[in-house]
Amino acid sequence: MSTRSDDRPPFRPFRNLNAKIASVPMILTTMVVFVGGTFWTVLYSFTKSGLLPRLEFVGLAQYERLWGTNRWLIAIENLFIFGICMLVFSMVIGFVLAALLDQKIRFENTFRSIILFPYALSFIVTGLVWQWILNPQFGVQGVVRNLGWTSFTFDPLYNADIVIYGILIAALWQGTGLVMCLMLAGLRGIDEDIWKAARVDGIPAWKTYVFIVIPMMRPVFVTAIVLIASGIVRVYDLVVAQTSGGPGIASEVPAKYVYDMMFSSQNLGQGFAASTMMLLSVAIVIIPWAYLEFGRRRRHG
Amino acid sequence: MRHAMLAATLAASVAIPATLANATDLEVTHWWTSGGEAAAVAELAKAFDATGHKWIDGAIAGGGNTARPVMISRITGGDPMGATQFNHGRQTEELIEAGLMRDLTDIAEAEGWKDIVRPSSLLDSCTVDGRIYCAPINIHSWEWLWLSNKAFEDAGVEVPTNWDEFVAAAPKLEEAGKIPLAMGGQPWQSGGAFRVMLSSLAGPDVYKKVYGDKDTDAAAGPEIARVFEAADNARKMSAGSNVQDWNQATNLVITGQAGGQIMGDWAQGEFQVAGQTAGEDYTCLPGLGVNAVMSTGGDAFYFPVLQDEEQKKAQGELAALLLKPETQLAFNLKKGSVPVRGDVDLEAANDCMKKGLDILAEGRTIPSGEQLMSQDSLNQINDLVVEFFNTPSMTAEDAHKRFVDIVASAD
Amino acid sequence: MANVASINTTAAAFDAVADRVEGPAGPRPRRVLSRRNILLYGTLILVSAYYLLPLYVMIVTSLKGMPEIRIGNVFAPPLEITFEPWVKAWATACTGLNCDGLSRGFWNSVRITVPSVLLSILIASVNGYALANWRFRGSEMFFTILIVGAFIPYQVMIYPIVILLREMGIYGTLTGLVIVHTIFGMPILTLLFRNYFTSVPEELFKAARVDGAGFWGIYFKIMMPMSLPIFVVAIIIQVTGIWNDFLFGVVYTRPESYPMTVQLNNIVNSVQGVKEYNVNMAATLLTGLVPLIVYFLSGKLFVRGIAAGAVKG
Amino acid sequence: MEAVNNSVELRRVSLNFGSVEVLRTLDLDVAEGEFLVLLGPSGCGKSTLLNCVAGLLDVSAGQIFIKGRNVTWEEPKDRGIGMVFQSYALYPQMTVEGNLSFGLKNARLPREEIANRVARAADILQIKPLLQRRPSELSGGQRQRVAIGRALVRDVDVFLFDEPLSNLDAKLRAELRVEIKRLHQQLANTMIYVTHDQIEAMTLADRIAVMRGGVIQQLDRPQNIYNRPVNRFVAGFIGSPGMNFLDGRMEIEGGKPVLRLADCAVPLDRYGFADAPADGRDVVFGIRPEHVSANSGMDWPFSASASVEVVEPMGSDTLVWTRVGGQPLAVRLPTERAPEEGDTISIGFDPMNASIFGTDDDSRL
Repeated sequence: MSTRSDDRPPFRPFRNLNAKIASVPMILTTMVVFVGGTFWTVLYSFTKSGLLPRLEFVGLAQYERLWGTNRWLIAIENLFIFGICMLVFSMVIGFVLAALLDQKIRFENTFRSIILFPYALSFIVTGLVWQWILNPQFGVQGVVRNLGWTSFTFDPLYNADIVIYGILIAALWQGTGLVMCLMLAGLRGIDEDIWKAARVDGIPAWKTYVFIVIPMMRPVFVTAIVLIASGIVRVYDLVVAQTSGGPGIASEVPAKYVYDMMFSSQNLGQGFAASTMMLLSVAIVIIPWAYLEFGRRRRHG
Repeated sequence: MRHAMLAATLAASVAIPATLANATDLEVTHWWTSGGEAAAVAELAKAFDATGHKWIDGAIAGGGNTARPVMISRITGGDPMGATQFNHGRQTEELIEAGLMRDLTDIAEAEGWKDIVRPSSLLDSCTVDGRIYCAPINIHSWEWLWLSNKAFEDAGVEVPTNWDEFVAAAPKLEEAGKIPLAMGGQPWQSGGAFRVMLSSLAGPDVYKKVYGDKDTDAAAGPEIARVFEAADNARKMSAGSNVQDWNQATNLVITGQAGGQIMGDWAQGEFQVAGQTAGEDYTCLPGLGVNAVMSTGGDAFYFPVLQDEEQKKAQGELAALLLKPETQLAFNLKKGSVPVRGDVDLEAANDCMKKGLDILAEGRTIPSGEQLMSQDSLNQINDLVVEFFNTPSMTAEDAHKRFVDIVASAD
Repeated sequence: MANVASINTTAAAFDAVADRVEGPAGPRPRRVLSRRNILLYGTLILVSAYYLLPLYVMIVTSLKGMPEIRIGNVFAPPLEITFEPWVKAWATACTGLNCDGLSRGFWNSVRITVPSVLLSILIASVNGYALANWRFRGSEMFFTILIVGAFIPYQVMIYPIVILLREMGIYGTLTGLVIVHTIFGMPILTLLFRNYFTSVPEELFKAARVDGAGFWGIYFKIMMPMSLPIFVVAIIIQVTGIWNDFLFGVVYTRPESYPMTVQLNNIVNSVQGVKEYNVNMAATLLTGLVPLIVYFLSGKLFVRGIAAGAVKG
Repeated sequence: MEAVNNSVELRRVSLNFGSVEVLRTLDLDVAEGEFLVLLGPSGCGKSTLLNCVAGLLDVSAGQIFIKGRNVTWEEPKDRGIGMVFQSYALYPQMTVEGNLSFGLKNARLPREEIANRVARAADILQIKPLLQRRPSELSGGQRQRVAIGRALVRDVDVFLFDEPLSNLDAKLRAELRVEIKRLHQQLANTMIYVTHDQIEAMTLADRIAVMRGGVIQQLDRPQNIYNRPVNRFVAGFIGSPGMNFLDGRMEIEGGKPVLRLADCAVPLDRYGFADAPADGRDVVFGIRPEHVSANSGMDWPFSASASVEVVEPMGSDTLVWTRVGGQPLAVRLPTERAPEEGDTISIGFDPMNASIFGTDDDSRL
């Protein structure tokens, strides 16, 4: 159609130059660190890197060893138990607390501040406090025994079978505030008229929550799940501070396995293989979410 | 680094008086943070500061497994310290191969380390391709059983003289409300205890075959099966001990809450800090009272390659200083370990230390685990044993089988 | 909102007393001590007690002497208040030979946090602004990678970054750690700023362009003065996040510049003889103090920061 | 170069967002001093077109000339335009004076010059007392005056208005409308004005461009657009209440065109056909409610009796819904002559006032 040469826009790479300059840190971060770093790690997970990275390929040997290592299997099992419990409990508790706070109560700000404040603390602090509270000699167990119930046993941090629940208690203490906050924002975002309509129709409150409000809060739930799930995979500081992976290796988690393999056992290849597995598990959670969130948004233009 | 060099050139250009220019800060990293250990390091720092330089202490808490990664990543990350502690052995192999560690051969020759270091295997562990890369500082032996005399008194039994008696006394201790065997929760502790049981109960030859030659037949043999039975006993005896750190476990023995602990000679430092006397307050049984052999592992200082000339000089001075008789004596007395040179006068040594010295003098030594096996494989064994100790449902046979697998793939 | 609600409830309570016998008139009578309210507030008070318990235990323990701790009840208030554990935790607790307590870690954390917060916010805000108002070919793609990258486990990138920093010659330096914090703070902050700047009416931006303001002119003269709340939110997120960091502090610094969290872990886990629980708890509290102060001072903005960063995905 | 008698010229301008065509090869000339209104429903591309002229959007192809200068790739500030936005777009943190002078400061004008221009604009718009206030302290009408002032101080040839009155209530809108008209008379600048409000368009415009789907449907004087819409879309869009559309069939009876609406026939011999009418063609017959009379007693080319179904009083006028040929027909009558529901009235109109569209392409016959 076009006949005149200046009909077409000229090629101008320097147009919008400032925006491009401003984006250099982002471009470097995404391409070099996120994409490049990930690619590098995955590549080296197929090598026999020991203390130093070396391009000596050994195929899937690191992965075979990984899945043949009990410590990794324990770490995965722990992550699984911890993950499921953390998701379920933080969602349920977070939602119930948000629903309670949403009853037009007095002192809402005070209650909310109290429930959310642990979120401001570091995992190290959280881990150490709960290590102390769960100390069998002086903590909860000791106190109950002193009250006369001498056979009372509650020492999750020193019992390999339940140590992961000891960590869960601390994690929930720290993390439910966030979920509560998200849920509260979600509840506030729901049209007041929905409640009026439900009241006019005579639907009991719990039914309104379960059948009307919760389905409407789907995006909030999705966000909360994604946030918690990505946090679960990363859990590291808390375990280090609370149990150092103990007793024995009973509270190992993948993030710690990776760190120990890379730096303590001087087996980088093994660490890279383990972190690649972590990446894979995150991808399983994130990709469907990203597809749903961003893919849909794009289609709407 | 660049800043250091810049500072150095600047310093040179403004011609600071020579005495000042000579005083160099040297950062030394190590993981000696318990009471006895810290006291021993203080001796080294004092000696080094006396030369006019300054010891910058870079203690990293949490034991070797926490500290080594920091050290290694700093060395490989291009931010090396002046000197650093490692267990000599295979932990540094790759660093040396990568040319990141300083060759100390000239200093070693000038100081005549070849003639004074005893046993000579210590220096061998520092040697790669005929060059010497580290300065051994002490000999640490793992093979000790520390017993609390008070605990046995309270239980009304004789202080045992060997492992079997100890096992036999366990029920009495439990009746008296004691934990028979104190054991910290970290993997290296139970892994080490297991190795001690192996070399003591199965004998040094089997130990060398398994850890040194990675001989799966030996690893699968009946001797090792017996070791796992002993480990099973140890597991039962340590069931009540819920501490993490080794010195907390030692503290249980010191206070008489626990009967005994299998731990290296560094535990002795803790007894000393607590003001206890060997023979009176506590008893030590080398080789669990069965096979009195001692491993000759220990700590050594490595010196990463630096660019700054002043710092290089300071490195050299520190290396030489570490093996001087006075330093050796002062350090090892506090640390509870054995000096690396035979000519040090150990008048001040206590009962237990003398026992160790005698064994060394008789040459009843074995290489340490770190000298024989890579850290990776050792960690795998540690993980297995600590799992075994913390999982009552795991049978000795299962653990044995998995042990053989690890040995088969070890390097 | 809350004030209005509470006034309403109080008013309703008075009205209930004045209610006539003839039949319902006016607002529905509501009693303060209804069964619903007892249940509601009872639950909330119990829950609050649970959340406050660890804080209480920390404070109580840190004020006791060791003998009192040994007779043992973590919940009992101190019989004799002593501030010695605090002094010791701050000034004399030892890691190895260094017995200068947490104070060093505190100042290290300050030195790490301040430049990291400033740099990361500066970069991310300009970045978010470019993404919101000055899109160019490929900018959305980079942004998507950035957001997806936020979910990559740090473990995957720890080692490549070690190599990168080494090649740049800043491994183990403060600069290196600041850059690492800037990198890992970028996704959430960029998202925050992009979403905020997108919500600024586009016409304002257009008007400024017609008025002849360029990229930086619009950013500094129009956008930045308008966005103070979101900058405060970003500062809160970053201060607490960077102050609480442990992993990067361990991996990318040298011991003498360890941040407070790492030093706390070292002090608590490097035991000399007996564990001094009171000192440990004092140290723990000291470490948690900065984010707690930020939290309680910022109040609603903290909540808003969480919601802004999270809800929009 | 082109002749310089046109103030703004668009040559074959098109704009695509991905695969979506927002503007399709569009040509437009705006004469010097002309007031051109771009009118259309939302999403028709009118604002987009304005943004292209302003340089806030890059065109995908084509050229834009302002005052004979090719500004296709110029920055907005260099095009000699001033722009007024729907949401006023005042910088919230600056005073009114700051808002007015921001662009001039960016252009690095001397201080006195800036003061002079701001004072003059404030004078014209009577916002002098407001100069030191912030936008949040102003009412909607005041804000829009300031926004206009911001364009005014730039001392430019072309003013662009992007739905400037849409955010105001009806009363203010009417006031400001007059003011804008007065301003145009006073300044005699070229103005391009985007709106979806046809009253604004009719009252303000020298010419109106009705747009739909990125294409200008009709560009003409307001009266022509009202009386002779070129297609059914324009006919339906202009006028309130909207035009009646009756489906029918055109036949030639006795050499004369007649519209068949079920049982009745409308003679079309007075209608000004563009082309010769074709026999048997399906058409849509459009007639505005105000062009239909009821019980007038006059002799209309077409008349019929119909029963009143619904009566909608609108104040001075009343809209009466009846049925012709089975199809609904609205009649606009003065309220005092409005019938009751259920009455039977006689309606009549002159096809000369009507518009007839083909059903195939909706264009005027």
